[in-house]
Amino acid sequence: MPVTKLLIANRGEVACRILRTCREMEIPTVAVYSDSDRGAMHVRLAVNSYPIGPTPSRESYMRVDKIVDVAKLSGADAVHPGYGFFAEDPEAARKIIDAGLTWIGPSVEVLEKMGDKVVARGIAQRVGVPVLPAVYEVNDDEALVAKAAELGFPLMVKPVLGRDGKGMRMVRTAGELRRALPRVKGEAIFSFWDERVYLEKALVNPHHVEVQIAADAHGNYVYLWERDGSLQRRFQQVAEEAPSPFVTPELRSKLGEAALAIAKEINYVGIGSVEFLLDDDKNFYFLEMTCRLQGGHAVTEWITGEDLVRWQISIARGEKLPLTQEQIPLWGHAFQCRINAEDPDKDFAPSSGTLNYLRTPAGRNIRNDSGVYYGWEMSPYYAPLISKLSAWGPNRELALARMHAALSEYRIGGVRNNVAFHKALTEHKPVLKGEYCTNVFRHAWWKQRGIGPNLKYAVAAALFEELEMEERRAQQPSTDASVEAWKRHNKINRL
Amino acid sequence: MPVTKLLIANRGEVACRILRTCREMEIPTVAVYSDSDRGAMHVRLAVNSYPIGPTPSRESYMRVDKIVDVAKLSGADAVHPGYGFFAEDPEAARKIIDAGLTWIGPSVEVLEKMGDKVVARGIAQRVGVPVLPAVYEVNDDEALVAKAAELGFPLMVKPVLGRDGKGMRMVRTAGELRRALPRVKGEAIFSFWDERVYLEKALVNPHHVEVQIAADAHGNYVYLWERDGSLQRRFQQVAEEAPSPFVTPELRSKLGEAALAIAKEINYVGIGSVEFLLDDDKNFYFLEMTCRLQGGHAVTEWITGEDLVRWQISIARGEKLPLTQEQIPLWGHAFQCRINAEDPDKDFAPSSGTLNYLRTPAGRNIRNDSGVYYGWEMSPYYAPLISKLSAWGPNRELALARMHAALSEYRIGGVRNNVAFHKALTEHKPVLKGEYCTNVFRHAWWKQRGIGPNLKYAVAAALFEELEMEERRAQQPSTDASVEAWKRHNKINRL
Amino acid sequence: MKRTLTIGDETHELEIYRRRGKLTMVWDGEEIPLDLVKVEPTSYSIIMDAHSVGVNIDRVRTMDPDLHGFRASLYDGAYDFTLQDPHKTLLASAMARAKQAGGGLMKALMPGKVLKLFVHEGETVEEGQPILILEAMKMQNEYTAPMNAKVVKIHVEEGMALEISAPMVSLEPLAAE
Amino acid sequence: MKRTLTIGDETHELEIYRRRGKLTMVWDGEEIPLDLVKVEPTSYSIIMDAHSVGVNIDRVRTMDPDLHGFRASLYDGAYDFTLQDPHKTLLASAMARAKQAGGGLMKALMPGKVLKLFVHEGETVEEGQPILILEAMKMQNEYTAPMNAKVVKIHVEEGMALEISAPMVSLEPLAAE
Repeated sequence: MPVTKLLIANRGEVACRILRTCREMEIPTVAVYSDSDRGAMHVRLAVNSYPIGPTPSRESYMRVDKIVDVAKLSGADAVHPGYGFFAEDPEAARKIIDAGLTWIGPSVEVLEKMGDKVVARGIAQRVGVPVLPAVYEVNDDEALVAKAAELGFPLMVKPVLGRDGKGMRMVRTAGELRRALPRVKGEAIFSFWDERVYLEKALVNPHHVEVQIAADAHGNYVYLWERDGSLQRRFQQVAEEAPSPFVTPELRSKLGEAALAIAKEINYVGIGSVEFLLDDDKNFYFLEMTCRLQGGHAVTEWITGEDLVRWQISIARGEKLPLTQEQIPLWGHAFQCRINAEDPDKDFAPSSGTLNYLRTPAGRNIRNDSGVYYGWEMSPYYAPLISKLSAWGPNRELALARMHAALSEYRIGGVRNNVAFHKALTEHKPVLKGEYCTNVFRHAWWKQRGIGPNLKYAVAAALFEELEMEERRAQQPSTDASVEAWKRHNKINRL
Repeated sequence: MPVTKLLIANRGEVACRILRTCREMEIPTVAVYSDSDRGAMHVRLAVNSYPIGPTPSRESYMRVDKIVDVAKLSGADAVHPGYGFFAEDPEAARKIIDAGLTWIGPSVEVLEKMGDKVVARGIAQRVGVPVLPAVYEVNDDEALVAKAAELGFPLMVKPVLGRDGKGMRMVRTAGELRRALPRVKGEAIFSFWDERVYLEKALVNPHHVEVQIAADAHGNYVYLWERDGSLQRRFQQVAEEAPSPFVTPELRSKLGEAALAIAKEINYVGIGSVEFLLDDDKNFYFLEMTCRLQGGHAVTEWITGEDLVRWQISIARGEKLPLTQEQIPLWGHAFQCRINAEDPDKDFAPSSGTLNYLRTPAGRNIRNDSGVYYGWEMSPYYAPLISKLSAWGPNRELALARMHAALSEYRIGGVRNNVAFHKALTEHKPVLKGEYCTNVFRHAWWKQRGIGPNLKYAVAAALFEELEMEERRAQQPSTDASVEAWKRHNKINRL
Repeated sequence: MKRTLTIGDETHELEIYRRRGKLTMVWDGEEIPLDLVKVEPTSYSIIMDAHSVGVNIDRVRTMDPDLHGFRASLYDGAYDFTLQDPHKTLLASAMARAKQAGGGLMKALMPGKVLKLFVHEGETVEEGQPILILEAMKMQNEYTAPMNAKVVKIHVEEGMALEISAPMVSLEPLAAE
Repeated sequence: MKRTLTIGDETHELEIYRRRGKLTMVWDGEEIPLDLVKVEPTSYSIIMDAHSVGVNIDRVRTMDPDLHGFRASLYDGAYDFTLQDPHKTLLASAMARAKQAGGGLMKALMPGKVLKLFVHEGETVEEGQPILILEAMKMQNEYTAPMNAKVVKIHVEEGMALEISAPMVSLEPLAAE
């Protein structure tokens, strides 16, 4: 399938990241933008840019029909969905393909199968990959509560057509389950137009590990090692690393082979991630498959030296994988932090506003994938991602030290952000030791206790701003005639 | 020797680069600054900062006595000279060491020996490494002209105590030599307080290749492959890459072994580069040794994954080298461009002024080492370096494509710069093919011919600025009283 | 210039002044030489006690316009605090006291010069209506009526210099309707 | 608004206007819709003909204050050019012609209103000395004496509206000493 001009049906950091590969491959790019994204970085970096509607993504970035129109208008012959939006929606993929465009992603059939988490479990079981005990035959609340007792608590309630952690909840008692069911179903309908849920046995201290796989149209399959995605909050990853400090070389091959068995069973073509939960004894269980480029792919790119978007494009073109399994490098260690405009001290509430200062880290083996710039207005309509900061080192210790140093350089003005939170993360003992699981954020250990040691410096700068303001004020003449002017400029004391 | 607090006796990009390693190693840093560098990036990034005098570097950065004073004052127990300034000056090293400080660099004896290029040639010859025929016994002009005839033209006239390409000239006839001698001697006295020169046979289409070596105090020696430094103009490198596209694996080991033989002969401890000239038949000749961190070290760091400043510090501490020769990786390919404030269309004349815009490239495997920031004033007193931009790829083709894409993203306002020149370089056939030698810039093939295809875009933005200015002007009242104000603001047509 | 710093439960009395181009910060009475330059639009490089620290300042809106809110970002995290002109604090609390006491005599709360008089004797004024402007400490201090009242007597005229506590205007409170 | 573009040996006649918030650029007579936003202090995002191009503008000083110098940086390199108000070009060349002809009658070079008259009849003026200001096209156009001369006759008064070529001031050149 041709990819001679690529439409990127996304925005922000991932759109910029895809754009950069296209620049290297000399493929012209087409960006799309909603009303509030006219000045966005992805629009500025693209060769062509087209408006696709109002700010809410359901009226712009999610509108496959508009994307197809822009593709026709611009002469693009391929569409990359990025991640999020309609990246894993089989209907969207079908519409793109039916319009005669190359879809950069797995087939409609694969998206349909893996989109249904119950079907996906069945596929894993069919090829002998373990799954956690589950209940999915019934959807009636009371029947589910009754079955839950057989399964045993704690357990997870999940939408059957769920993805990206949306709607998932953990419950510890029948009462919690009863209260959770209507909520999960409600969210499932809102997000996925389907109210079916299922129950799955929850592990106590699980490790979340995902294996990156790639497959071409010629029956070649490889895995590009795993990422550890256990550093998550509410089933959303806040940081990731590769390789996983919990995975031994033997386990690595087992996980890789299990991932490929599933991919082969469904004739997967493209890149994707097979996700597993691991218990403390290193038993692993298939969780689901993410059928797109992942938000954590940078760490895989660091340790392999490969460009996964280039792989996606070359697979879509019908080319063979560039490397065999034996040729895939495992080079050092990489860590990634998701830098968000949010307040870690207030339950990570998103923060919007203008980025009135931005100093991004630089230097050796630092990568900052971003879709923002100095002066950009963070919109409350989209994910509050400022950048994905990743660091590589020849070993885990050096990768972490480099990330820690990079975070010290990162300075963001105008919005609350989680840079200090990530810095605390890279100082957190379990993280330094590589001994953490998905419950790492259960207690808010990162909250600043007391006032930092540099208070005098912090205050000196503010005090200086006050002085400058007073000095400017003092330079103005204080005649009778100026009273009105003072009033106008609010430089008057009202007593 | 202890390195518990490190004074960085340098400025700009290299000071920031050293600082970043110290941050990772949790070594507190001491920066020094001249009068015009109070707000410089290295001052902002350091833990402690001290003024050391007026802007001209001979009155500040070159003043070893002031550096020693600051070390005492700040409690620093080690000094890193960076490159340039007094990095290779044995007298400076002696003063630092005599003050009881750890000198991050090779010994005074090594600096003395290798600083005298004639002595260095002798050392190479002693261990069987070929050198080019030369004349160094005499310093009288006419005697040199007479000897030159025996040697044959073209040949190089070089200061005996020269370094960094300073003063060197190529001559093709006896007349050129006669005219060159007083100039080279003059520059030699000015820069190195020594008027001795020597003549060395010049190769016709030479390749400049330097081998990175490292040695600890325990007698361990390794080489970290070579860099190709042939992309040079007036003996100054403008770009470099590693490994060299001209060097075969067999030649690589030969060069490495030759470099180590020289290092062992002088009991070298530290990191350094042994420089060779290669002719078209891949015969190599020892040129000189650079006894410090090199400006091109980033490409070596990319292909080995190692941090050479960390190596320097650990060697100075008396630790053993972290890797044996067999463990040194050779991973992919890296390319570096030196981004300067200069005008490539006007013989690379330096440009000074305020950096009123700065967008640096980002993304996968891009490294931008810089000491400037948006709003920084480029001083005519220092090297006009804006940044060293390097890119890595799993192979040479991808590294170059990545560099090319990165250069397209790089945008600098306020000063003339060589970004477009470097972009042309990464499109230049001999560079793409890896078939170039040091004469690559003999013809100015990079000069823009005619007007680019995006003239309308370029002009539209300027036209819009004019429109906005007119609109602001139109809003002002045009009463008689305002005439004077208009005059003041130069908004009057003088006919 | 003086400011009261409030951060968390702490307050500190600060002062900053510039003499012959050199800045000094006074922190609860302790003088600290301050080497500070603005390096980027909201970013400062500070060298204090030889320590070099970069500080990025965000202004944070507060409910009280006299309370200046700041968020300073440093390498070790962010600091949220407010700075307030202690004179204003003083004046505001004095005014609040005067108002609560319901007294009819407006006095100068600090030494200054009467810049503008807005009322004349016999006039009735509403609560919050401007009475006069007293220039003091390089600030224009607008005195407003603390209640609905009648202006009984004016003790000053424009341009007059006043000592602290000098009587300015006598008011007779009007009964609420 | 019109401008004359000069780049290398090329010149183009340009115009830009804003109607109902939409920008149009006219390039040698061809109308081109222009979608342009300022994204950073000196940086613009332009979408023209669906092509998205980022342009960074540096102003470059020129000898002639009416000649606005620019350096525009794009992904494909930098463009150096000047923009000039064609009216000014016209006026300047007309003035130059008038000066060369040595004619003693100053005429209005475009329709406008006399804003200010600096001389009176019988006065002697030096070359370059301001004679009057004529407001035209939203600009204050200052007419200066093209040579050392005596003001023989003034044909206008302040506030008077003039047609193009209306006589303004008659000068009698003084012989060079």
